[in-house]
Amino acid sequence: MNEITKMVLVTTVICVFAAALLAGLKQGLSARIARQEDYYVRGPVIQELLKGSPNDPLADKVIIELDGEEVGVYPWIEEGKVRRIALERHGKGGYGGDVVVMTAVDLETDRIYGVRVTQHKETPGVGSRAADPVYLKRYQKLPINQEIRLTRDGGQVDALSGATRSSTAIADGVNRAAQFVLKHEEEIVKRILEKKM
Amino acid sequence: MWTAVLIMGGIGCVAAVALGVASRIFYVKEDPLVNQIEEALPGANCGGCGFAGCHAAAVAIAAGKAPPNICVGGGPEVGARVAGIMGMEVVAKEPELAATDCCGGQRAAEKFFYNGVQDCRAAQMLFGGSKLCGHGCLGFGTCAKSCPFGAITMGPDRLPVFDPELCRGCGSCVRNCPRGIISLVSSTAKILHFNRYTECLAPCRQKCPAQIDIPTYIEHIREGRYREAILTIKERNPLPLTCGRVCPHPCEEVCRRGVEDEPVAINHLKRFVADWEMNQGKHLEVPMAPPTGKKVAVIGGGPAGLSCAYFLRRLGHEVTIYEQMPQLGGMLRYGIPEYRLPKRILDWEIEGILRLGIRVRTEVKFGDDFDLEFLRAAGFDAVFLSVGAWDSRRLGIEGEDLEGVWDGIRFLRLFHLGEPPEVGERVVVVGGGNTAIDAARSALRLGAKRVVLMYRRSRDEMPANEMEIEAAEAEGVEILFLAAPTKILGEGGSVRRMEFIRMRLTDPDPSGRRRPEPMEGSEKLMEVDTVIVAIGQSPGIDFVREDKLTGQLRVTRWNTIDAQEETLQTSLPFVFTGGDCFTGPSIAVEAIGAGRYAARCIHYFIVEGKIPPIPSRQRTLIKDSLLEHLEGVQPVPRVHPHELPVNRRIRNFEEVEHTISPDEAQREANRCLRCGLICYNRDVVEALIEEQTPSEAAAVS
Amino acid sequence: MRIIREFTKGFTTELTPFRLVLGLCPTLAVTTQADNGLGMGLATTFVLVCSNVLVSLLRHIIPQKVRIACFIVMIATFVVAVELLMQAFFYPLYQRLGIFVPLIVVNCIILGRAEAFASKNPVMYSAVDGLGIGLGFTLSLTVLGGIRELLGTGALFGHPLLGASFEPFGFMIKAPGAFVTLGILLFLMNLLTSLGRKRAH
Amino acid sequence: MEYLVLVISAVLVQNILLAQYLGNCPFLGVSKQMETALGMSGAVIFVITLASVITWMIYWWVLIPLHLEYLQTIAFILVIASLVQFIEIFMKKTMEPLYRALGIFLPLITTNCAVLGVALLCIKNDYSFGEMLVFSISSSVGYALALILFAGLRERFAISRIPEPLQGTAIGLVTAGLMSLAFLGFTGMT
Repeated sequence: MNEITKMVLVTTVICVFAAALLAGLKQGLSARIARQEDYYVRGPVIQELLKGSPNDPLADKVIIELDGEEVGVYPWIEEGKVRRIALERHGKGGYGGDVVVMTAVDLETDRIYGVRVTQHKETPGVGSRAADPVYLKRYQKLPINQEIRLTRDGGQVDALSGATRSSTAIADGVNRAAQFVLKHEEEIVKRILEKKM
Repeated sequence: MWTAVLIMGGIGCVAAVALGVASRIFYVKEDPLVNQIEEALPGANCGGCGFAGCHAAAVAIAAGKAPPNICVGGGPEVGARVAGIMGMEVVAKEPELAATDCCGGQRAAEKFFYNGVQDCRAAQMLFGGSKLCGHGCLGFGTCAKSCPFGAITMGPDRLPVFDPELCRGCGSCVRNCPRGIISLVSSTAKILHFNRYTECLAPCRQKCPAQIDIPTYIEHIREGRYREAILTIKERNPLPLTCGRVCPHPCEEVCRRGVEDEPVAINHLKRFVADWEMNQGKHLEVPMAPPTGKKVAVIGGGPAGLSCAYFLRRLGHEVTIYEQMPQLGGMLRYGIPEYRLPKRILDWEIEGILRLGIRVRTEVKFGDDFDLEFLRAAGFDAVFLSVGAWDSRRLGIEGEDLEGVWDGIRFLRLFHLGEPPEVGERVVVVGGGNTAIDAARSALRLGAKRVVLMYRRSRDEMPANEMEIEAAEAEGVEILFLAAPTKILGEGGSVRRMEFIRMRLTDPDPSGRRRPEPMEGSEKLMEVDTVIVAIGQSPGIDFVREDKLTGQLRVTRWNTIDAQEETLQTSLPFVFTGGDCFTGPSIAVEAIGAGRYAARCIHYFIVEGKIPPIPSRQRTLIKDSLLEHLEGVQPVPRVHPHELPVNRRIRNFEEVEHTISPDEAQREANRCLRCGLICYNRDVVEALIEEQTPSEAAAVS
Repeated sequence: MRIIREFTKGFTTELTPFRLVLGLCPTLAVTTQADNGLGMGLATTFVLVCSNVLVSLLRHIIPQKVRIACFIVMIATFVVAVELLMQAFFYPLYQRLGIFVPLIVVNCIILGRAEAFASKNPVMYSAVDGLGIGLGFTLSLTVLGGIRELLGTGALFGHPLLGASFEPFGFMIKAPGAFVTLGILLFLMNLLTSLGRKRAH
Repeated sequence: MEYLVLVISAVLVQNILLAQYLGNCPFLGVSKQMETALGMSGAVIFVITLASVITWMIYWWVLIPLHLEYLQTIAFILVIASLVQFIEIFMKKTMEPLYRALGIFLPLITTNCAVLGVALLCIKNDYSFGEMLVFSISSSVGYALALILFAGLRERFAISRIPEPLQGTAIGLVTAGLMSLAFLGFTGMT
């Protein structure tokens, strides 16, 4: 029995130390990792969407905890005012699971400013075509005060033929962003400016 | 953080408990050697070695199926460590040495499916040109490169040469040989192997009753590797000195060189290496299997008994020989005259057999002094009955019991019991076998003025060796063919005259035999002082007692002991027989072959309980292997050993024939066509080698 | 003296993956570019050195039955640490190496060295052994990556070298190219060794 | 239909050995003989499937709820190693014939990157339980397919005349490259 006790003890202790070390490392590095992730994963998309912003939207990102979830918001601040914001939402109903959509909203006109897909697992060459920026142009200028849906669901955006499910997921992602902005616009702006100050 | 610690600690704890408990509950005992090796291996289970993980590799290394340096992950130091572990343990088991073992035939067909050619020639089709093919070797030298112990070198003819001293039996070459013709062969496996029809066998090898690997030992002699030659012979024949002198060498009859030229003097070559060993003054060590703890009794110390005892001993069994005469050797000692086989040579040879650890009881007669019940009680697992054929057949004519009438065997035997028989001036020997010739030549040496050999058929039918007949004639023995005695007349109880009748041969009967029949009225009288009757022998089976176990032994109508052809098992399962008492009188080499076959059967019987049959066991010559014509063979004179001049030899019993010299042996060995070792036309191959050798030399320099 | 020998053997007799044919998966998978190879090699070296040191330190404490499990946990710890560090400081490299970073855990070189060397040798030698083997591995990976990158894209470490007229063989940066390049390199090394041996004679 | 696509993709297009480069060390070692290749294939299918199931459960039911995703590597490998070792010990005692056929290969694949690789791919691709099951089985079948095909090829090497420096692993790798090229032909077929 002695041998087994020793085995269990040694293994457990090693595991515990390993876990402690890693947990510590993770805690220490998580902020930096998140920044790196923003910079390398969302960075290019944000730069494309919010092209021409005088501030650095990545640096001015705020994390807003509302409705029980954390949402990262990237602002376009001009002359002390938040002109446009970009935020990432998961669109449900894709062929390969969620489609992650980055939606930029123009707060002055309350219309969609631009849409990009940041992550998807749609079939290459079929569903993936819906992530093409040319197709995504169709969302531009849509007002956020009404539900954004595909035409086949009684909405305003045409689905990409052959990629209906992917299109649906994107529309869902954009809609979620729009609804979120519509609901929390004031809170969001307040937080952004607080951070900026 | 705490959840992380808890979760990981939990997983680790559960895993360790599960493994700990499992290793207790499901404990399987492992070979300590395997564990030791596994300990030394990296344990990364990378599979780079080709085995399923380090454990499997350790098992393979321990079993000798993988070299110690097989681990690719550990690097040299792991290899060295494993080799160290193996080095300590490897001694206990019987060494298995690498050897090329191509036997052509069907196995070649399994290896190659090219152009419909189903034999060794497929290799030629594949690689083109004539190929010197030692055992089907392609000559790449892969084996030499793969050997971790440097035991393999490529010989001058680009065939691998295995050094038994260095070979550790790791099997690396076996795995790497592109033709798959190297195998690890223990000496046990070699001893237990018998020729098969499916093998590529040179005719001499098929014909030899002891199945000696003749081409290989001639090859060894050619290369001057006498030690290997002796070991090759001794895998089949423990009595090369004796056979080298007395064997009628049936092998030479079928020698392929004999088709175009005189056959190779195989027996002289054997005698040459055997004498080489004796002149070294030391018996060569032969490989022995580890002891099995089984006991076998051998009854009769003649060639069959000696051979059986020798091979059983090499297979690891304890053997005791029981012999009724004062010394071992049987017919070899008591039936063959000194001038053909000097007894000091036989003594040396027998000593070599006994020193392997065989016990001997002499002057005990089976049936009188001991019996099967005794042997059983003494704990013998099996008995080999090889009592020989010592009873002479009788003529069945008037006057056979007169003084001066000898039976041939008794006549010859007396020489070695210290009281040479006396012969008169005129001696008649009746019979045409080797015993008759031996008796005639011996009589001459005892001082007879005139020796007549009387044989009822003609010279062509004479069973004695042609060379023996010639030697006898050269010494002055008169041979009277087509004559048979009808009456022996005596005066005062001693022989005076003999009446004989001329015979003639009938026309061949349906079986092709021509029988002798007397010519009525051709009787003649002959003055004679001594008559020696040597017309054949039969086993003396007076040991059979109704009320004993021996009574259960079945006996044939020729007075031989009955046994199953395939197993040599008599009607008593633990009693085996072989040699003259089973086959009837025959030549020594036959008995030697029978001894090994009996050893094989006894080995399986006492170790495994049943004797597996040999699939397609070769008994008769393989027809396709006998040729009527051979191209490109230039006659080369055969060696003729020096013989004692006739005037010197008939006065005494000095050995008549001498051993050939090393130069002569070399030359004679070169006459061998190496059948079975070469697949293609030899001349073309040799031209090819000569062509290639200089250019190769240039490339290396 | 022994320290030097333990170090240099990683470049000579025990050069992975050429002399010891181990760690093939990362070798084949990540060497599409020279800097991937370099990064992977260095990450492996880090894990190798750390795990060798730790295994060597704990070599008398760990019971036989759970040896593999314990070693693997230690190695995995360092791998996850590397993974986190890489995410924090070299994110693009992390993205390119992808799943092969966690797979360093099962690189047979590391477990092999842990078992074959570190569990039987003192700390200092184990560290040097890890460093030597690791750097040898890095070198091999970088060379292999360099060749594939140069032929597959015409660039080296991302800098175009062969000019616009060069038609890249796409084959080289695909899986078959990896196998064939490694096979040919191995062939060349064997050839050089045998030539060298012949000259020595 | 989705599952069929997944199967074809995992077996042929994204063959784990020839396109994803996972599990190469034993691939080259074990493929020298058909017999070992067959045994190895069986064991690989068994272990990959089992490991994927276990790690999937650990990830979704333990690590995700506790926000410990970053521990996946260490947790997975510990669980896989212990589990396989446990099965090996268990099999050796209770199922001797099966152990001889497959079990001896188990330790070989504990540390085979294909096992951990498939487990990680299942997580990375967010597969559902069913998808994970289909993916892991077909991936391992793909591994087995490549291994057996390759062993068949390598057995022929034994009687071929190969230039000396190319013998062994070198020619093995080049051949694997050619096989991989053949598998590349499946790309775009789904």
